[in-house]
Amino acid sequence: MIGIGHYVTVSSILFVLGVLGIFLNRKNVIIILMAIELILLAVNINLVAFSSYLHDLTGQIFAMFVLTVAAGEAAVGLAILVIYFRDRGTIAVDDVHNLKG
Amino acid sequence: MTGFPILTLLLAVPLLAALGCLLAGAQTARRLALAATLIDFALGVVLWSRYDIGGAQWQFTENVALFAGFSYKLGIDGIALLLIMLSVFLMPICIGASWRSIDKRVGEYMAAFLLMETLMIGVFAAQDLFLFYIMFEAGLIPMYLIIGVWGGADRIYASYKFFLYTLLGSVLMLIAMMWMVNDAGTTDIPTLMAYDFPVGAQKWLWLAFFASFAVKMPMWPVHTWLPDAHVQAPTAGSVILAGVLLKMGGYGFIRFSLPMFPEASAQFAPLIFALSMIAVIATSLIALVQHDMKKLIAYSSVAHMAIVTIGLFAFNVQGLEGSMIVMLSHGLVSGALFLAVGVIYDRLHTREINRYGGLAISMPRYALFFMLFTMASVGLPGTSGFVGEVLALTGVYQVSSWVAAVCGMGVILGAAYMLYLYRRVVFGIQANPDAAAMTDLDLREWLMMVPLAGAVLWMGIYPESFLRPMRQDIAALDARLSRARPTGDATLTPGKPQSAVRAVTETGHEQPASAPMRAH
Amino acid sequence: MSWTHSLTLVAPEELLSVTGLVLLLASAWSRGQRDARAITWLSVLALAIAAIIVVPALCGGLRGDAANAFDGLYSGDSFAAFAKLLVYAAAGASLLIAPVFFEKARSMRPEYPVLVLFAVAGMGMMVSATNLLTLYVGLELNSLAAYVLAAFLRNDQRSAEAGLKYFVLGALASGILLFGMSLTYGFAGTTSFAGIAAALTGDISTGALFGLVFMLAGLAFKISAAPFHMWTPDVYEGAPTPVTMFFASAPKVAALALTMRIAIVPFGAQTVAWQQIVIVVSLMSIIIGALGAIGQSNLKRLLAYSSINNVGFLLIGLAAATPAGVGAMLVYLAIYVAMTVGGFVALLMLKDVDGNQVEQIDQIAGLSRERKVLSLCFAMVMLSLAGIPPLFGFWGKFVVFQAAVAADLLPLAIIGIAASVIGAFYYLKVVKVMYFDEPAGVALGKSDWVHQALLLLAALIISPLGYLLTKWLSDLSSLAAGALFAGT
Amino acid sequence: MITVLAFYLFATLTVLAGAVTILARNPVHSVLWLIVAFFNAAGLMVLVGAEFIAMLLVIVYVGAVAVLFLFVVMMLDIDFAQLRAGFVRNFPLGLLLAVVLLAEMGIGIGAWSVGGIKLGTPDGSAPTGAAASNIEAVGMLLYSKYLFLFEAAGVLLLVAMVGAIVLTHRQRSGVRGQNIGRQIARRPDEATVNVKPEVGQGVTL
Amino acid sequence: MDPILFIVFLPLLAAMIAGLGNRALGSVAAKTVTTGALFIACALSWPIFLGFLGGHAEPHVVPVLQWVRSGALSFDWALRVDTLTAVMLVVVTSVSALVHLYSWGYMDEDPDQPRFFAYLSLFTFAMLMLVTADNLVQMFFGWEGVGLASYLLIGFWFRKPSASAAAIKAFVVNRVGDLGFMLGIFGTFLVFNTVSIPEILVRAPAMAGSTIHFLGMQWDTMTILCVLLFIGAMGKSAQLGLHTWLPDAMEGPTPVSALIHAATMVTAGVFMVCRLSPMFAASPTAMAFVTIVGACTLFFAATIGTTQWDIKRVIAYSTCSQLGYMFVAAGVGAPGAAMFHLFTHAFFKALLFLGAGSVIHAMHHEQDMRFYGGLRKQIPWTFWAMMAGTLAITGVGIVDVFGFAGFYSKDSILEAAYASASESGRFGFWMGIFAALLTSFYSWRLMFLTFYGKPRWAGSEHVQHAAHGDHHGADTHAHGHHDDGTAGYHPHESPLSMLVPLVLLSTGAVLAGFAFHHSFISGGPGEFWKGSVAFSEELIHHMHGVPWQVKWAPFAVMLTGFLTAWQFYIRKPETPAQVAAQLGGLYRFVYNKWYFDELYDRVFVRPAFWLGEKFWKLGDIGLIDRFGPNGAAWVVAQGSRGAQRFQSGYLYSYALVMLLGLTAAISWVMVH
Repeated sequence: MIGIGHYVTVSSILFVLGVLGIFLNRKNVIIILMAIELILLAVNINLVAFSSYLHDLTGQIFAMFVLTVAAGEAAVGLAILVIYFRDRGTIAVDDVHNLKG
Repeated sequence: MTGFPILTLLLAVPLLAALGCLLAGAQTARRLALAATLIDFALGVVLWSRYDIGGAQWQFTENVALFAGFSYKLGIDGIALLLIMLSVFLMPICIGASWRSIDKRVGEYMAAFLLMETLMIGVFAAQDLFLFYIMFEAGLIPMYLIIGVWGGADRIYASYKFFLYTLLGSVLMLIAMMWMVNDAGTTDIPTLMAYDFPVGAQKWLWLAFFASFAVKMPMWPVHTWLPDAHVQAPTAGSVILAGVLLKMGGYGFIRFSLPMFPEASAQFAPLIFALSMIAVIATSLIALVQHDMKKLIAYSSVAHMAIVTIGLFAFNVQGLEGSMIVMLSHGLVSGALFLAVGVIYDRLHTREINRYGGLAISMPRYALFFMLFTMASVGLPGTSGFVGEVLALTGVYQVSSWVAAVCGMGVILGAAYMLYLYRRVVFGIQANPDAAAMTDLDLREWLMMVPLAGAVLWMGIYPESFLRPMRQDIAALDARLSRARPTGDATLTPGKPQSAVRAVTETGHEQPASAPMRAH
Repeated sequence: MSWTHSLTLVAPEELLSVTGLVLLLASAWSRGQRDARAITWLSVLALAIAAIIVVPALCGGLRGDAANAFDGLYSGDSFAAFAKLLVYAAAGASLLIAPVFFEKARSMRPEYPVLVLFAVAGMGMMVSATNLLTLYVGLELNSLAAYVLAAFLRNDQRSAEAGLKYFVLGALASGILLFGMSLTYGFAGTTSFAGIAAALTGDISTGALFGLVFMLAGLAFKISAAPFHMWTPDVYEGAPTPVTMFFASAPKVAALALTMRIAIVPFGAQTVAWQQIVIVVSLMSIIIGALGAIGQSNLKRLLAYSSINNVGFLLIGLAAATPAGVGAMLVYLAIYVAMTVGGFVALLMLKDVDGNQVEQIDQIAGLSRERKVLSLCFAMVMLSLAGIPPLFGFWGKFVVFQAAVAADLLPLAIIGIAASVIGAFYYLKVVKVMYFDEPAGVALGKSDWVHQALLLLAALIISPLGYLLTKWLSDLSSLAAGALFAGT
Repeated sequence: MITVLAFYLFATLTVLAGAVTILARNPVHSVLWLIVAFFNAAGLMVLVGAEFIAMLLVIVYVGAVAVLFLFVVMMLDIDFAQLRAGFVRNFPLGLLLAVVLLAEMGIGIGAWSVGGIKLGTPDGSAPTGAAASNIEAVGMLLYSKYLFLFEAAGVLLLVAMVGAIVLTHRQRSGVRGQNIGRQIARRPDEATVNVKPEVGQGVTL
Repeated sequence: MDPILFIVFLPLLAAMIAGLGNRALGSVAAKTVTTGALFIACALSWPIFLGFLGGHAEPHVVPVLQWVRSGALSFDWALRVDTLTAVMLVVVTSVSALVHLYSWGYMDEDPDQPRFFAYLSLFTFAMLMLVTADNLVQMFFGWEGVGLASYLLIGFWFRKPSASAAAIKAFVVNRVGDLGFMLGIFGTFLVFNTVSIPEILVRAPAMAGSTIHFLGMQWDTMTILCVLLFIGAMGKSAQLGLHTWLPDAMEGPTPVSALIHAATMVTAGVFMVCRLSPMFAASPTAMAFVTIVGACTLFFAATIGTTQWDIKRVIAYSTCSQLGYMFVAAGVGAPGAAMFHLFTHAFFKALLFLGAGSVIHAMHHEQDMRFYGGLRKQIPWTFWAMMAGTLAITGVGIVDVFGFAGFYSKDSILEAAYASASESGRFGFWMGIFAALLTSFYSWRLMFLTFYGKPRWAGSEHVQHAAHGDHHGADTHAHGHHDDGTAGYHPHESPLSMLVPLVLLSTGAVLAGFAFHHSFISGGPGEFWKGSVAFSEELIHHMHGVPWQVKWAPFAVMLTGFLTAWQFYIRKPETPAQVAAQLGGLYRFVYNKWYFDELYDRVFVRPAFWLGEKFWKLGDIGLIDRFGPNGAAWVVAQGSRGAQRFQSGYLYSYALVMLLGLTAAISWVMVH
């Protein structure tokens, strides 16, 4: 039988994949944004699974808010990306290091 | 609160004058600063004359509760009284010393000095642990600025070293204070002085306080900020640094470490002794080879302060009183010596000893004062230096003859380096024409030197004036320390006098005339 | 649950949101900088009113059920009120000094005050949150606005990079936080703080602990505590200076207040689990903040490290996990806000004759001879940040360390206070440059009266006169801290 | 049994798609794989009975977010050849950390523990009753207890919108807008001028 | 008011007037004030002395001012008058008054006369404080006060580097002794719980046999106390080991040498041992120590005296040697004899110095005896004064008939040493006899070289300089016609102000022994001393009973010495060089003052500077600063650089650090 553990495992793997996506990537900032979406997805899976196994709807409500926020974040993130690209003409992760020290 | 808040007035006068100086022009600032310090001195005299010797232990107390456990609580005992007197006495002289030599940013300079005065008096008058700490620590800022803004060529390094060294020492003390307050439930210093902390905890508390006071004193090996700070500071800065700031360390020991942690103090006395002995020998030898006048005097300060520490940890009345007198004396003498250096520095703008020589020819009055202060520094009887030194050493001899003997070596070395300095500066021929062209003391300088000289002699000839106010407090401290008093290494083992006497007089049929010379 | 009651309690957020909406509408018709200025002033007015609204809650020591709104989603207790007051003050200051800056950069737009208002509303939710959901929504409301603000100078490469970095790392941090919340939800079965507190007593499962750790990690990012501080210097440097000032003050207060609430209310029974982590984080922040600041030549960056350093000291109070510790943190926060505002206002006042901002340390060499009052205030801010008495910054450190000592955290206190000496080094450096060095003659530009007034106000607070506030501050902070501990 | 199979199918695909998302060299591919991952995740949610969230996930993510991503990827018109491939510095350390984290999460949270996970007990304020459908239950809750947050989420979306506009909206100079009022108000006598050029002089326009 | 107050404080007052007035006051006024004060003091002192001599004066103490009260330790300013003090009073005030007078002439050309006279009076005051001390600390005050005055006067001609160097040396070497003195005071206080001399003396015998810890060792209480105090005396009285400052002190003006480094200050050590004689009596070991040190010194100094060329140095070593005699006396338990020798020595040694000063004055500050010769006719008054002094110091006299001053005192010391019948006393006796031979030799050598033979001053730079100066004056015709060794320079006799003291002191040198030996030693000393010194009646008794060989031995060796000197410097002037060449290394050893200066230079002075340099450069800068503040600063700077490098600016680094933190925290939670 599929238990909550299975879901948590899937979500953990997705979470770690998302995290990996952020710092293994040197190609493109957009990929990083996608990695963030993966993390949020992991959270959502978690929340929904818990909600179901707890027989408590709060988790699902929570997941809705997460979805909402994810959409907003994507919008803002992409907007920032766009102006960054306008200024610099690149979105390679390697190039984002003018501020340091 | 009892009576007129004279201590608050003592604090307020320079503080307000400092604000005034910030806004005033150069000459006005000078006058204002001088007036304020003189008023403070007058107030100090009033304080002294109104101090009831043999009366309550804490007098002129003021207490305004501020908030939970923290209060604006002032009050002095004899020990604090004397140190306050030292501060208010030296301040007008410092202002005088800066009258001409400081010509940039005068208002700020005077403000820094006046602020310094407030804080110094505050340190000695504070009866609340944290009030003390705030005053103690706040003194760093004006001194930092005084060294850094008006100092010599290498002032930045020196000011940093001064600031961070002392800060590191005192922050540890802060933690210890918090622990104490937590444990004893009060910030009241008199209460804490009678509070018995657990012996196990005393050790750590003592070490934390030691970290602060040892740096401030300064004790070997945390003394290296002092020569740098002194050399770079302007004359008046050196005077106040040597004259009063170093005394805060000794005051700390006498006010906190000893009465609050008697057992730990006894336990760590060997450490103090060891460091002091090294300090006396090492820094005296270092002073011997200096080419810079101020550095030499700075190193001599370290050696003198070592005498203070050994006296304090001798755990007896002579040691304690001696240390106090050494502190007062050193405040006057080293201040005067820095002033003496400043006088010729103002003329020639170098502290290099070799650039001078033969000053006795063109500056006889200067030579006379310099000689007096040199001798006081050396500890010549009749000057203040002697009384303190002899008491402190007497005190410590009862605990350890080794310490007394080794620190006594400082007496020899002290004579060597001071006289060597004096010889190179004042004696000899006038090798340098510009040094030869220097004029003797003018009225302003003379007015600065004379009170110092008078005080040095007064303290040397009739120290009772200074011993009396603190006698009762020292006795109380001594009583408090008695339970932890270590046994001295110079204990007497009674023998059989009769046989020995016979040995002496075996050639005679009569007792030698050891007899009675009681002439009274 | 009465809606009226709840709506009364959330009045500040309502006010700010509605004002934000109205001003947003107004901005659609606004033309030019004068209108933007007017909108800014109106926003400040809204903040002031909001502040007045929360005062009764603070002074009344509102707590428990009386403060509860929306069935445990939100608490308008005195703790929240205290934090909100600080947030409003900091935000108001950031708004007041913004027009001059952005006008010079030719990018003054009315959206700036609006976004700040929304961010402040989000912070209000954060500090009042008694439910993970409220917490999340408030946090993200704040964060989204903050991302935009960081990149507000969209034609400035540095600003854009700051926005990008802040966004990416912030999103990662909120992902971590969220994951922690999901775990907590799962293992506690509820998202309400009180419920979590009730569920997580005694020995709890490792999963719940993981939830706790993930949440703390996410929050550590928001308060820029080491090792989650890495974004701070870059973002502070890149973001427009008024925004940096805003970041360094308001969200920090909110996030810290939130952290306190999380640590004390839902995880109050698990103090042992997080105390050690907080101690380590605190010490790392102090040391890394101090070390990082030393080598800086940019004042904004220096202040960024300083804020990391200060967070370390603040966390010492949290590590104590006592009402005294929390009260101490609140006191520290209040002083910190004054110091930060003072520091950044002074920084903004450093302009060359053409009105360009001066940010490099060597450019303010010898400033004390050219601009006496400004450099005096700046020096006071610096020494106060270093915690040198008698400046008021000392008091903040003092109460925090006192709380730590009272909680028997002696090693933490000793290491922390010793590390503060390292910190003193770079604060002194600024003073040294201004006072000891030969004048560079760069920062000669004049400032308007708003800056001067703000700076003087801040200087007044951090001057020894600030000690007059101590009684008042400690009373209020203990009221506020009491509200936090009311349930436990 | 079918649920088990379905779970493993969806789970495997979700994870695989997620992995490819972050590994794909072409961002467009990444976006598409992300969509795959979302679909499968939605499937997982359906399996536990959260149909509404699952649908929402598809609609919001696939319908809006992913499209937005695609749009931006296309808009930025990045020369993919220039994007450097390969891995960052400290890659082994990062990978190790990730593996350790995953392992710890697995062990710590107890995913593989024998007796399953001991979850908390809900307070019963939001039960998933059989009385109402999932969407109905969610709606009831959202518009009552969480109304405040719902409104706040609205503000949040507004902020996102305002933010995006503030950042990206440019008033292009040099673009000639249409001013209808002026167009309409224009009369021939204002628009035309009669000139009589002299021979050989031409007209100055 | 008690006259003692005037005696002591008039010189102080005079010193202050002259010193503070300095050039403004003018030299004549300064001289008058100081000299006047001293003569008044002297005039007041003699009645006191005579009172004790007559046996009708009683010891008493005049309190002046409270000084220090600290717990059990208390001491005041008080003036004690008893026989011992009275003896010192006359010695000090008389010699001082005469030296003041003498200086009118001697220092006539010096521009700094007020300062000089102020110093002289200051010295007198300090010395009087010393001898009237009622407690050890006041004695120490006087002790250091005379040290200060000595320092100032040695360095009076401060333009001369050698003078200021000698001044420092005198002060510092004395300080070494003073350390011993101070430790002695501390120990005394520890043992007796008081520093009042009478009380100590009363309680000293009871302490005999007890032991005390000092520097980690167990000592006999009285021995260690006495030895420590005696170390102080060794410093002040220039005893072997701590004597090196005395010859150098001759850099000071000659009146100073006469007053301080012959008659008064250097005898302070002897005075102290006599004052504390009951204490010393309680420790035979300490007594033996005193005797042996004294004996060694008297021998050692006498050997050096035979080889020196500088007239003042010869007398200085002679002083050193005579002080040795006094210590031998004190050490064998005859402080009366010691004090008597002190008394007579003050007269004849001051005389010798002042005479030498007169010679030097005549020879334009030439001090090398090789450039003297045949002066007897040029300066007859000086010659006769010196002759009186020489007769006194060599102890010329016929037993039981008459002798010059030194005859009585020195002989009584030798008798006492012999009579004490202890090992150390015997040692002292033989050393004393041998040194008496040397004394006679070098004293006559001085006389012969200076006053006999042919003039040799043509080679002297000082004289040439003076003569050259003269040629510009009236005496131009005499230029270049002098090949008699005079280079045309004719020494002149000193002025009256210098001769009067010479005459008066000569009287003392001739008569002092004869006049007072009865009171001091031979007859009824108990009545005279009235318990102010401790001595053994037994010993006095034994002294009378020594064999005739012992009584005549000094006379014999004196004669031998005289004849040898005559042989060497009158009859066959080439002998000394031959002898010196024959002795070779031994001669050089003695001539170079046993290499003490070189030894100390190597062992103390240079190592001190070397150590100072090392402590400074290696210790303070190299270790403490380097590893302390600068090291910490370096560590912080490195840390700061590291922190900055860490802050690389790359997103993935930041994310990695966050992950690192997260994983660490998770791991920590797992472990716990």
